[in-house]
Amino acid sequence: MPEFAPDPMTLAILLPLFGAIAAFLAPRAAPLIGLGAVGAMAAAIAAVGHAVAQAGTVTVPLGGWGAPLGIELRADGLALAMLGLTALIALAVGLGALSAFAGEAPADGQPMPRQRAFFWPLCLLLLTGMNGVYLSADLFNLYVMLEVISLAAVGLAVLGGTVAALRAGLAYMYASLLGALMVLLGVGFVYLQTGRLDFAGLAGAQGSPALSAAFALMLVGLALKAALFPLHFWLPEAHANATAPASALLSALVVKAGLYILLRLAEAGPFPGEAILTLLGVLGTGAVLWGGVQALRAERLKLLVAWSTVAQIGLIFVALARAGTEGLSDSWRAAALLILAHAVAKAGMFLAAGRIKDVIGHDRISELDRSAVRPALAQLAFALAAISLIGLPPSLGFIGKWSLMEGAMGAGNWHWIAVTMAGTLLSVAYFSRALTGFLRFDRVRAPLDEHRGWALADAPPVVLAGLAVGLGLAAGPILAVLDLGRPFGVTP
Amino acid sequence: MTVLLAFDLLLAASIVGLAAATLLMRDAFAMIVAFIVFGMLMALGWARLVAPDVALAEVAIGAGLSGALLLRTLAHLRGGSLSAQGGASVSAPANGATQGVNALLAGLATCALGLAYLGAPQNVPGLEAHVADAMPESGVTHPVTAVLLNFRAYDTLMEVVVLLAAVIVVWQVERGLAETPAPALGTVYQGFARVALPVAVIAGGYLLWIGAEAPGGAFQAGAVLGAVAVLGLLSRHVRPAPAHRPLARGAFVVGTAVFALVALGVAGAGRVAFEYPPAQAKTLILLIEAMVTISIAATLAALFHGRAPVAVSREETDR
Amino acid sequence: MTEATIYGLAGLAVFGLGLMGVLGAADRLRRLVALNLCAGGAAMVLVASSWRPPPAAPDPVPHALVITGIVVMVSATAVALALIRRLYSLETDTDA
Amino acid sequence: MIDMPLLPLIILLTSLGAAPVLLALPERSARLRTGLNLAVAAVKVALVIWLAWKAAHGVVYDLRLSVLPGLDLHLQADPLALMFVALSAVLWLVTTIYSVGYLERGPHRARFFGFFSLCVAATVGIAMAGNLFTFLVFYELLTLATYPLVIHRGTAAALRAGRIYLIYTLAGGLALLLGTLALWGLAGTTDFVPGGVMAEVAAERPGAAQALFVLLIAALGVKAALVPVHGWLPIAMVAPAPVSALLHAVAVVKAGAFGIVRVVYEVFGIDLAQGLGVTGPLIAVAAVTIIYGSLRAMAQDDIKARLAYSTVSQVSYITLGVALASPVAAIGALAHLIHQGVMKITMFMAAGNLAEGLGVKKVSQMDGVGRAMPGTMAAFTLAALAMIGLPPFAGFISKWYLAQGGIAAGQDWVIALLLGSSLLNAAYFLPLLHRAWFRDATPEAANAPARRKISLWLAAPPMITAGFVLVIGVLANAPFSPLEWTRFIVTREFNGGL
Repeated sequence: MPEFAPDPMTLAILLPLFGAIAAFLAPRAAPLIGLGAVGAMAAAIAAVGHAVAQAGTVTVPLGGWGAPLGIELRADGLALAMLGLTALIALAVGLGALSAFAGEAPADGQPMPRQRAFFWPLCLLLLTGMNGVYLSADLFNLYVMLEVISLAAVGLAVLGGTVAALRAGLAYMYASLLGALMVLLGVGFVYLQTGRLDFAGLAGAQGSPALSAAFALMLVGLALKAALFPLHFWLPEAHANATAPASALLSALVVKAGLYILLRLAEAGPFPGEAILTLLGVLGTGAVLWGGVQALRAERLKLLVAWSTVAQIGLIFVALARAGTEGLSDSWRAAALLILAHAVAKAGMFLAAGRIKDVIGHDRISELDRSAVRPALAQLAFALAAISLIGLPPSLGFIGKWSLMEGAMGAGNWHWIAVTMAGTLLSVAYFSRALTGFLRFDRVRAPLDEHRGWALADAPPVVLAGLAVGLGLAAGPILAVLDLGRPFGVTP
Repeated sequence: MTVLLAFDLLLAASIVGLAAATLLMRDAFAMIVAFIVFGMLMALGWARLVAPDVALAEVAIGAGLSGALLLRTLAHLRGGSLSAQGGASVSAPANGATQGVNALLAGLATCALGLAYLGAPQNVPGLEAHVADAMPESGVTHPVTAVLLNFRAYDTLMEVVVLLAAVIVVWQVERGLAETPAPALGTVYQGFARVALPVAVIAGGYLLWIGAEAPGGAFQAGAVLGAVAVLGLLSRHVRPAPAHRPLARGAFVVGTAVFALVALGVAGAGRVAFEYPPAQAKTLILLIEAMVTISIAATLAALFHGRAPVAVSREETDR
Repeated sequence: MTEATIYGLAGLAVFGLGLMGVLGAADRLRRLVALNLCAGGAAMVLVASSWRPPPAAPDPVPHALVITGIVVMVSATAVALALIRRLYSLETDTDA
Repeated sequence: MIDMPLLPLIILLTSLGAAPVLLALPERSARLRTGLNLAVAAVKVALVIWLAWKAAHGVVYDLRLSVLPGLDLHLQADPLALMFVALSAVLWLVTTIYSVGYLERGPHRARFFGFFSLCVAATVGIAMAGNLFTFLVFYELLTLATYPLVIHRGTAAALRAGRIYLIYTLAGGLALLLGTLALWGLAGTTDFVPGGVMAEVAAERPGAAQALFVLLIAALGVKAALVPVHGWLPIAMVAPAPVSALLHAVAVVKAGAFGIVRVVYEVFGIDLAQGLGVTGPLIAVAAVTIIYGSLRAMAQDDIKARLAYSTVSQVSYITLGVALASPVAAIGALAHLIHQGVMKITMFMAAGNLAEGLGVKKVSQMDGVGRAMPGTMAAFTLAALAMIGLPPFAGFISKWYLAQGGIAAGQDWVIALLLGSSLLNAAYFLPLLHRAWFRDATPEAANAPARRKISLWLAAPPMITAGFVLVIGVLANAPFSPLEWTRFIVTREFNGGL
């Protein structure tokens, strides 16, 4: 796009990078720099949106070489939706982090508290990686971006510095690294077969053993990163033990990177056939059930929320694999809607859970109803987010589930509808454990103080959770955005 | 030909054997040494595959620096010494059945991948023709450097970002960590270091310069300079202090910052990001390489040193 | 049988061994070394894919990719090691 | 009069918009809350009157928002919708007044009124839903909004009741979701159209159509408390009195019954339903529910439990009338939807006054309460007599039309059913009235100090609604009476059918 100088896609990736550098150099000004960088990134993304709305698909041949020699950035409706989602979540989590990490400002010469000093550089590096993933049209570049995300995400996961967080963080690091290396070897196999690294090269390739091996490797690697059952083992502890803003970023955005790349692979290549799709659906079912059961058994609120991520990811895989008569060219919309819905709701829910933990002083589910202090707004946000995650109307989660079930029904696959229903019932059961704790009062000894601690920190979770519910009404425009540039080569 | 073939087979077998040995060594120190030797042999194999740049990078970074990092950590875990103390050296492996299942799974996967590899078409043309066509406009004459700093410069920028992310995370994780006795060098090595340091600096500069035309370049040069810094740390020629922190931060980011600024700066007037004007391509690439070399060297040294420099007196309050 | 085949298969074997190590290792350090083996194996496959029968020069693109991969891997290794060191300190502190 | 295309949306938004404001108001701003509540409720009644005036002149508002391709959120103010909207708007106003008095100085008032408002918004949405999809959206919203009201007291018992309520209603909601999906898949639309949209499907796949009918009725039957899925209703009466009043009269059970009306008339069409042979079983279920509810009511000593089982029985009149497939029975059914609401709300508010003022919660404690609280008991008595079906009160009118409809449909046994039910009604209501008016208070009750002074906020609402019971019965043939309005609706519904 020579008329832009420099083009907005590159800016969407590099602006957070500059922000990260600045925040690292000047820790004291980090929150200000961070929010500024996120704002600038959002502006760049808006410009990308403008270009995509005009042209459908836009590409930038970085270095002027063009594929296959150079790396191309590419944006279409799907990428745009993810970029917008990332900007939204980053803004909300950033605002939430302001108060979550606010403490006494250190005196001159004293080092900043660890969390305040390091949250922003890592968060901004994470955003660089996320945007890079959405916009990349090159397999090896995706691997590098995944590593940027991995390192930043691990840094965020261990920000709390507790033993539990560090243990979980190390397990996360190993899982993430192994997943990335599998992707790398998969990329090697692709190069062996096609001699190219860009998506376009995949599209033209004939099926072959080497390509099957490549897909198998990338599939397993990405499933590990996206925490698809039974490769989810690293997720619950890592997400539950991180500090709330970090958990929000990890669950809303980071796991989506793997899912997004899978979607892109499915779009570009001769994707493995029906049997693999069924396998994905079955594993997704396993995730829905196992995640649900574990969430029922979780003793802490944040762990419950983390297990629900496992279940919800499973549902997204079920949608991807099974929601449509036309296969992937149909089902990707349901998957995309569920990805967006889960991201917004889960970010709001983690921020709310963090706030509840801050106000009450713990997050043991069995003792939530003993507290005389009730963070009313955070609880409301939690409940709203739960509505969307359960999939009750008119939330975005409901729309996602609806399109999943509609597609499955069209294809006559009633068993996938049964899976969705079972997942819904399980999610009602586990979320109502928390909600009941919020609403029960007869175990409180001290006088109630429901409204103490209204603060700016309540705003981000409430807004996110409200959006998770309200965006269902905007499903039409969201789908219109997703279809820009006709991902998966189909006209709606 | 047959002699070379036999050599290749032997070398490949040794590489695999060392990899297995790495996993089987009971003592952690022996494991790390086996890993380093494995890296050296792998580099030799890559030299046989006519990939000298990669071999250099592997020796310097993959085997060399990774090995140093592993050894330093082992020393930390063993309270300053590298030799095993009592039974704490290696934890017991998982039980036999689990190991068996793992071996079976990994073995099956490997066999499947091997079959797929053998089934892959031989001699599919890669991108070498494209590279050859574009070389005249790249600003450099060495193809690998052209790919790294021009054709796929975006990847390389992100690779430097990964390094930056690593050092940020390491600083964050190790903040307030108590000082452990870093393995100090004996007097003989002290003397060696005194001689080696200047030589290595010169070698690093040379590698950077030569990278434009021959194997070498920013990463190898950065690794060598990083190794210099590591030696400096070990021989106590360099003692990190809080006052160094801003300088260190600057050194970490300068490569990324300059690289990204140049990438954006060249955009406009019909050019996209990373599209250097042909006339200035060589200058810009050299500038980027120099800055990236500084960052790599500083970052690798910092990764070895671990935590951010902290004054001894403040350690307790910081914890 | 060409050089590419020999080293490519060796790379796969190393990757497989690394995979086994990652799955089976009980020790943090060993698991990390096993991951490094995986990386080495994957890199070897890529380098092997770049080889061309002499006198043709090898394809430079995989070389660049592998150099990038090596730097990425050392970064990841350093982070994992920092976590290991920190955990060790915290755990011994609690034990004491 | 100026035209206002967004009127249905505005009516919906009055209570939907008030909810978050009420939730966010600090606990202590009682006056502001009361003022806002009453103002919104009054505005709503005014808007509904305006809407009714337009509707009577044949204007049907129609609003759509596309959610997924081909699938709209659809609000439509047809006469049937309007009937239900009017009922909820009027009774909401009355119940709001009552709640203000009831919850004076109670805890969590912000929460209560917020969800109360949301609950009414959901009811209005259900009423005006122009397709099953929209209906489903508000049906689930209703579940969510009523749950916090049911467990308002926050005790273990309340939470247990809430859990049971949630299990029933969410299971019903899931079934409705499945039914909506199936309808969408089979018929390609979920629109409510007089005469139904299932004709083609039924011709091709009668089995599927029958299964869908069963699924949808079962889903709606949960909220309409049809036997055997009525179990939640008696348990949910742990809720505060105004909540019970609203649940039984307007919101939840009526939403279920109203949904059955929509499904039978406007998804399947009554002819088609008859042709599929599914109305017969529905009549049977309704008949069983009517008798079973009455029998169980007789055995209850707790006043609210007795009223709850009475609701189980009475709401099934609506289902019965709908399934009878005669226009006259339909008039009876729809009129009963309103009549039962007004009667039952009166009785629940009166029961709440007894509990608050005298601590009387059981039938066996009711001796002599007529003298202690004459106004409240007069209202209760009037409603009970109407419920039994004495002329000229409201209950008589609906029973009369139902019986006529039964004859017209060739189902003469319906008369026997209605007579039997009326006898049972008398059997469980008359002893209450007898104790209240003709027995002396037990000594300990007579000496017990009044628990709480019954303010005008509490005393007036049941008397007002008792007045409605009288008026809509006596003036049944006046223009704009519920009966007249239902005649208007039924001519519309049966235009294509009969």
